[in-house]
Amino acid sequence: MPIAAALLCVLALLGIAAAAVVVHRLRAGSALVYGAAAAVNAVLLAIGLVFLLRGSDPSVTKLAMGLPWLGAHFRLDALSAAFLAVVNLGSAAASLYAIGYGRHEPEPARVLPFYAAFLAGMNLVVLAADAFSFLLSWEFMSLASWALVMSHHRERDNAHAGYVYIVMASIGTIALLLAFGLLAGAEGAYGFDTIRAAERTPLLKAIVLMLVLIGAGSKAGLVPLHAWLPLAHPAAPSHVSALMSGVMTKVAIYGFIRIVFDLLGPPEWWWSVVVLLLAGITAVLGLLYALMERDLKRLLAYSTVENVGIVFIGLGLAMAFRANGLNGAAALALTAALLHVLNHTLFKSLLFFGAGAVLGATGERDMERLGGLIRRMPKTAFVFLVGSVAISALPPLNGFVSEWLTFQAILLSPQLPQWVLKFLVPAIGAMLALSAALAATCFVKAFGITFLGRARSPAAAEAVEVDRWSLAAMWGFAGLCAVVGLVPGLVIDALAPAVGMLAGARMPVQSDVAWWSIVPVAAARSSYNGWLVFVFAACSAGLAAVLIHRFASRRLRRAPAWDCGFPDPRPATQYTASSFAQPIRRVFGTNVFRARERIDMPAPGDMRPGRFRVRMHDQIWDRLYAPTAAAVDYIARRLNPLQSLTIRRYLSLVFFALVSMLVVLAIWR
Amino acid sequence: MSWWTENAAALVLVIPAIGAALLASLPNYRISARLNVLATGLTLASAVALVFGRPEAGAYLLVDDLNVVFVILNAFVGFTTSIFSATYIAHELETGRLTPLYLRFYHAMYQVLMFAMNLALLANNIGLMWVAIEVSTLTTVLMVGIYRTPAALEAAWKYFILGSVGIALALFGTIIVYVAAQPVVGPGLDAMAWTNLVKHGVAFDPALLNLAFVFLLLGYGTKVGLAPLHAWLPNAHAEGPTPISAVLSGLLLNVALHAVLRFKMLMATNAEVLAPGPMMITMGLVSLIFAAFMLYKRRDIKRMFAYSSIEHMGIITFAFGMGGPLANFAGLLHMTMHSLTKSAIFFAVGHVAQIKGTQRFSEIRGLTVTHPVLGWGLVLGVVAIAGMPPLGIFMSEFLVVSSTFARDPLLAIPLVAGILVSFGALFLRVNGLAFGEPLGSTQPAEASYVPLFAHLALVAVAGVYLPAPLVAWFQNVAKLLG
Amino acid sequence: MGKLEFDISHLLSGGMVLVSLVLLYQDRMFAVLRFFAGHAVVLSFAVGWQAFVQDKPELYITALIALAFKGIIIPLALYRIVVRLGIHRELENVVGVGLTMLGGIGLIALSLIVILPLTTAADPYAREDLAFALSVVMLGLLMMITRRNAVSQVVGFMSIENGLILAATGAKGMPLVVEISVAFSVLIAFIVIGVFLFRIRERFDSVDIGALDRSQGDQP
Amino acid sequence: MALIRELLVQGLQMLLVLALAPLLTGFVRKLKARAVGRQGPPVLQPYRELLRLVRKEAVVAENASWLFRAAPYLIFAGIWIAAALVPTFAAGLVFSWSADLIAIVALLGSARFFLALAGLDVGTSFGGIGSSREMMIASLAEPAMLMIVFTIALIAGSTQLSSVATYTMSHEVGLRVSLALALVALLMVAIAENGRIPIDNPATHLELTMVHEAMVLEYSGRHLAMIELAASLKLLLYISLIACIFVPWGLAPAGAGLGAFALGVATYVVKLFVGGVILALFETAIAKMRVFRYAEFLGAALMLGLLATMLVFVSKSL
Repeated sequence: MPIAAALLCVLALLGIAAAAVVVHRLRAGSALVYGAAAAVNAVLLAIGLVFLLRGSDPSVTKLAMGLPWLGAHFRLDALSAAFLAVVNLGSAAASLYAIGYGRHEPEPARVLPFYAAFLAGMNLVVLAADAFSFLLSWEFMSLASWALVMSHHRERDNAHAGYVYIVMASIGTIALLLAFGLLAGAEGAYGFDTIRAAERTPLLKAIVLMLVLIGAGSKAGLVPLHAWLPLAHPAAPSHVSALMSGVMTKVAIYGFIRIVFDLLGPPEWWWSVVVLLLAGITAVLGLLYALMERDLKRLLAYSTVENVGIVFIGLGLAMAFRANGLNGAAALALTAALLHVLNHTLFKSLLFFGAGAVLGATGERDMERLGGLIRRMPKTAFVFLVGSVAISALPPLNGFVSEWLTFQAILLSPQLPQWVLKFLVPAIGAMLALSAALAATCFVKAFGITFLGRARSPAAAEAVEVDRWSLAAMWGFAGLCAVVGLVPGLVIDALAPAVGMLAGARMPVQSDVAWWSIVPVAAARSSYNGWLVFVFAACSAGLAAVLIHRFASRRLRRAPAWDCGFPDPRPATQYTASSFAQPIRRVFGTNVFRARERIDMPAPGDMRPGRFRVRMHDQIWDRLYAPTAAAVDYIARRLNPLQSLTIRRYLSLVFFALVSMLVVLAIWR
Repeated sequence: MSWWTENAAALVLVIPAIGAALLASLPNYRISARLNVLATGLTLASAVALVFGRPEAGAYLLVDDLNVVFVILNAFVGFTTSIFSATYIAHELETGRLTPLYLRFYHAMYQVLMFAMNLALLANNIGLMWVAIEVSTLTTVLMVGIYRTPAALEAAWKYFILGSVGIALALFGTIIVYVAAQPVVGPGLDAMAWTNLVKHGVAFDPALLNLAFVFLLLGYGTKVGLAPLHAWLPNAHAEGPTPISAVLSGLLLNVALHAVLRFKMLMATNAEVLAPGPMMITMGLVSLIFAAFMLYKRRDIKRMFAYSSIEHMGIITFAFGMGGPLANFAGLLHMTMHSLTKSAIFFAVGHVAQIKGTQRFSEIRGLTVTHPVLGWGLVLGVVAIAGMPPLGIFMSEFLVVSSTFARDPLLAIPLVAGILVSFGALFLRVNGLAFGEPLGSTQPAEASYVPLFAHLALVAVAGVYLPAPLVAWFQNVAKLLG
Repeated sequence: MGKLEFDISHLLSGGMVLVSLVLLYQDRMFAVLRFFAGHAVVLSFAVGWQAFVQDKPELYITALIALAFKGIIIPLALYRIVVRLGIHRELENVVGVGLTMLGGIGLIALSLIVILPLTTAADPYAREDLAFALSVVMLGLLMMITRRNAVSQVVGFMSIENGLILAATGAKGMPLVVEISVAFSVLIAFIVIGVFLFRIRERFDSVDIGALDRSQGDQP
Repeated sequence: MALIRELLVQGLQMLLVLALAPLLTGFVRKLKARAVGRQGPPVLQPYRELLRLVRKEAVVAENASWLFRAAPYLIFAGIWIAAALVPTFAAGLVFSWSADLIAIVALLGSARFFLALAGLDVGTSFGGIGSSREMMIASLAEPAMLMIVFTIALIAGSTQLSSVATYTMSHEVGLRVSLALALVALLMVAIAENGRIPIDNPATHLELTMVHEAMVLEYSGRHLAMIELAASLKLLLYISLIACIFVPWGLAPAGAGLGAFALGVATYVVKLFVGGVILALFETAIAKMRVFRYAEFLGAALMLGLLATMLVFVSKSL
């Protein structure tokens, strides 16, 4: 009974959390906790994988908990299994990484218990099968992660981050709560199976969709609800950042898929318009934000926003196709989305691990004070490079495969009857392409400024390579990025049951295609073979190198940099993160960020240094969040005098309440 | 045992009465603190006994599903609070804010309050109930004023004036109910007994019932702390001794609410009367939203949590106003959870205020660093009161919001807005209190953690698991409330 | 009950409403006290008459209490307080007397309207009595919120009680009236207010609630 | 047997592009020189330069990392593979299905990724300028390119170049507005991607507007040779891409006889010749732009591509 096993594992995680409250005092305490967590995650991962590969039937259970008359329902079906696998893959790596990284933690007591609780919460969300347990786990997850964000609470920004996060999280939860309220109806039929069975009016379904977009979207980081994400994810310890960015957003996506594709019933075609637009904007904006960042972890957080956008593009396409009964195409789009979910978990966790390693080694998150680390910490640099290539959607790594599949799905859009979609989808494709290209730029910047060039600060100059555990986790994920990129067919087939259950169809079986290439629709139409491309490239590169070294010169002389004859030893003369982003800022920033550059160039003969300053505004924050906060504050201020009136005035309040009620009574009939 | 159960109802009243008498005559405050705990403990025991066997309704006393919930809750919180108050009061004596003489008075009054509240809950007679609530008001007035600082006196005075006006309105309502009942039931005590009222409610004059309900809602609503009748509540909570704040928030509000519910039940029996629902919903929403915004500008911890009590009373009233099995169940659950959580919070806050020597937010920071247990206890309490899982209030808010939105979306919107706004305020404050660079005294706390964590544990368990009998019982009451 | 009895009780309770109005009209402290005493006396007559009509002897006690306490003792006590605090001159109303009177009339009208829909099946006296009692209560409340001075607010409050007791006695065969009246008048009017005035006096030499409101616990 | 033959053809193609690339470059240079009335270097000059470079010792900055030395080979490999996957003289090559047009574009992207990193590696100001501008251009050019891919894929119903070519040949596609737009856009992208005038000037040094040259400033010897070779391969790739999509006639169909292949090669060389001439004339005709006008140039390409995609539906629906 897999579900029982899974629940036992979750129980174990909760046990670990409880134990951590005392264990953290031991010297090996954190290693112990993380080790145990990693083990449990591995078991859960195995459960999920076995379930998927065996393609077993849903396994259900009901505990005498939660809503008394309903009980807590848990269900492991293909979708949950897929996400169970993803979640625990990420968690296992994070725990492994943390065995080493956790040593840097100044106050383990503030991390360990919540870490395990957080893991438990995420797993429960994926397993829950009634509205109450789902929301309970969902909010529990938010709460635990909030505590983790607050774990370094002495930095002022973190307090702010934690506050914004928890408020946004509760807004999201409330939205989901309302959605479930509609789904369950006035009698409160909260079980997923009953919800699934019920019939609904289009209007009601539309409202639910919007609420879910707010609820799940805010957690996943859809623009404009993403504001908390770049604040909160970096604030946590790096392995937690990896979890939040790489895994928790996936749980949010799971919530969206579960409700919209599974519970809500067949979609309307126009839903996909909303989702696609949001997704496209998210993908592009997320990356533009990332490009403007100079804080490595915030850059990664923003790029999470972008990748969520890509996943939602896939989901939107799936909706569009599903609504028009094009199940095959829907299956393709959904597979692309799910595959990208996995991929993003892999490379985003990997990158956050890398950023954590850098942070641990130099104490710096600001790229302007890093540089040249490829020489100080080569292994980290290499895995970070792998992650960067992968996330930039470049062959032959995994990021490319999922985006390629998404493009293939977009290319099926002519089959859609609705004109709006016919025209919208290619535009979305353009946005996707733009975001992919910008991603490459962004990660050239991230890797180039952080690891290449010359050290911009003493801390960066004295950095040392990280410990074995962290490296093990990073190597593992780098390897997986390669594997998924080279033989994606296996993963696609593994995801097939989940896709089949939602899209009503599945992609053609990939594992028996010749040479293990992937053929989404038909061989004549399009195909891609990762490992072949890789082998070709490797061979030709190797061949070229060998030939040249063998038959031509192999001599190498080290000399000072040439730099067109004007070499300058000062690291300050290098390109910085912000100067690297300057062309893009010129192109997009002026409108998107109202970026204004102020140059103060001293007159000739004047000895003071020239100054160059750029001011940028996060317009979404300025126009959406700040006014809301201001409004609440305003009302609060206007109401405040009400608590220092004289007794007589209070009595008058009572009096008027009484009189008005009597008047109501009088005019009632 | 059987004897115990038979006379449980009487014991719940007699024990506090005797306790009061003893404590009034005992000079030694240490013994009296212990005696206080003992008395409340015995009360709790006999209250629990009510579960196993309950006497049939007499002319004056009535034990039914509805009030058993309240009585037990009352006895339990009273008991834990007395434990807390033992340590708290000792500290107050050291700092010289209270003299032994006042302590004697305090303990006696504590028992009187217990007695009055239990009587108000158990009374089978609307007149008797009114008298009991009146007495509870007076005792709390005296306890709020016990520090005799200008602020305390002002608070007590405010509380006293507004409370007695409310009480007067309630009495007028009671009289009208009698006038309505008397032609049907016949003159005399019978016309004031619940059992008869509910039985013959059908035949009563609807116009009279309507009028009565207006007065009763406003009268007892003042004690419940519904806006705009709430004015006394924040000051009374902020200026009185913390155990009293805990009892006020945790119990007295419930007692008043219980009265309102009783009359709602009466209204429910009669078809022609205009539904009490809309009135309660309106007042509930007003209180919720008003309190939610008032939470922001608070500078005083206890005052802020007082406003949060107003907010939650608003939610509860709203839930009962919505009616229906789900909402009523949620209302009862929310009430129980709120009593436990809020009193727990006040326990924590009390100790914090004693350690730091101030109640101002601006002078307290980083509690989780300086006093981890207390700090995390407070955080947990706030998390619970904010309606976060896996704690009890989440379940009730889940039920209220979802069912309301399904039934009447437009009502759910202000409800949700209020909840969110208050949520924001609570976390804004707890961020400041519990985290950041520590500020203020770091002397170790000699606190009694048992009551605090006992409450929180109960709330946490209730969040994920409610025992079947309790559920059956709540559902039964929910049915009664219609 | 017969015509005459009805008319007399009607007259008496109506008289209370009248006195409340007059009370509302006063702008001199001593006058307020005097008329309050009158209020209580009328009440005691009304109650006594009810005791006679419904022949419930215990109501005589209520009447007696009303007469003794509210008619004599409390006015005297308040009188002494006023003298001691030297506040007999100023008695500032919040709104003009004229407006207050208008409000009072409006309230009476409202209470009549509210009582009107009562089914005539209900005992006619109960209707009248309730209407008048309600008016008295409302007027008392109005007095409380239109006076800035604590003593006159206390007076207003006690006139509310008078209204209540009028209603209670009007309700045929209502038990506990005596207890309630005792509880009320003795407990509230005397002890607690006494205690408070005492403390208040020793803290801020005035009973003006404005002074009380000086220390707003939560203000900066 | 058949497989081996297929493999041979594939290998032939790889060698062919490798062999022709420098020639094309030299040819264009020569032509440009002539167009402005200079003598110009001999057509075979690029081969000589490559030979000279590989023989020289490589001078590498002290703080250059392994990435700096590995990059040239990776770049070369990426572009070579991409070039080898574009049908030049024969359609339906044995490995053509291992990557479709999107993948080819992405492969070029990987090459550029490493080039830009290499530019940053030594930590000089020029390298930085080059990389950041290169990436900016790319991030505008790639979407445009993908729009073109969409247009073609929507018309031909495939992103597989062989299928596209065969489709263009077999069907009577006719003159489609969208195809025309796509062609123009593709030309613009090709110019940008290859760093030709008006975007970049392959013949400059020490000019603050240079992009590609600034990036590779630190390279010398064999590394530089690799990069130069890769650059000319890229130029070849784009011309043969345009040829394969828009004028596929002459391509030998899958599994054709030797004669067909010969014909294919011949036509291919002709196509390259024509492409080179056009490019040379175009370059001499116009002047280079300011850096921040690139955005408009490429934005126009993107818009054209998008317009082309939209028009596909219209013309289809007609």
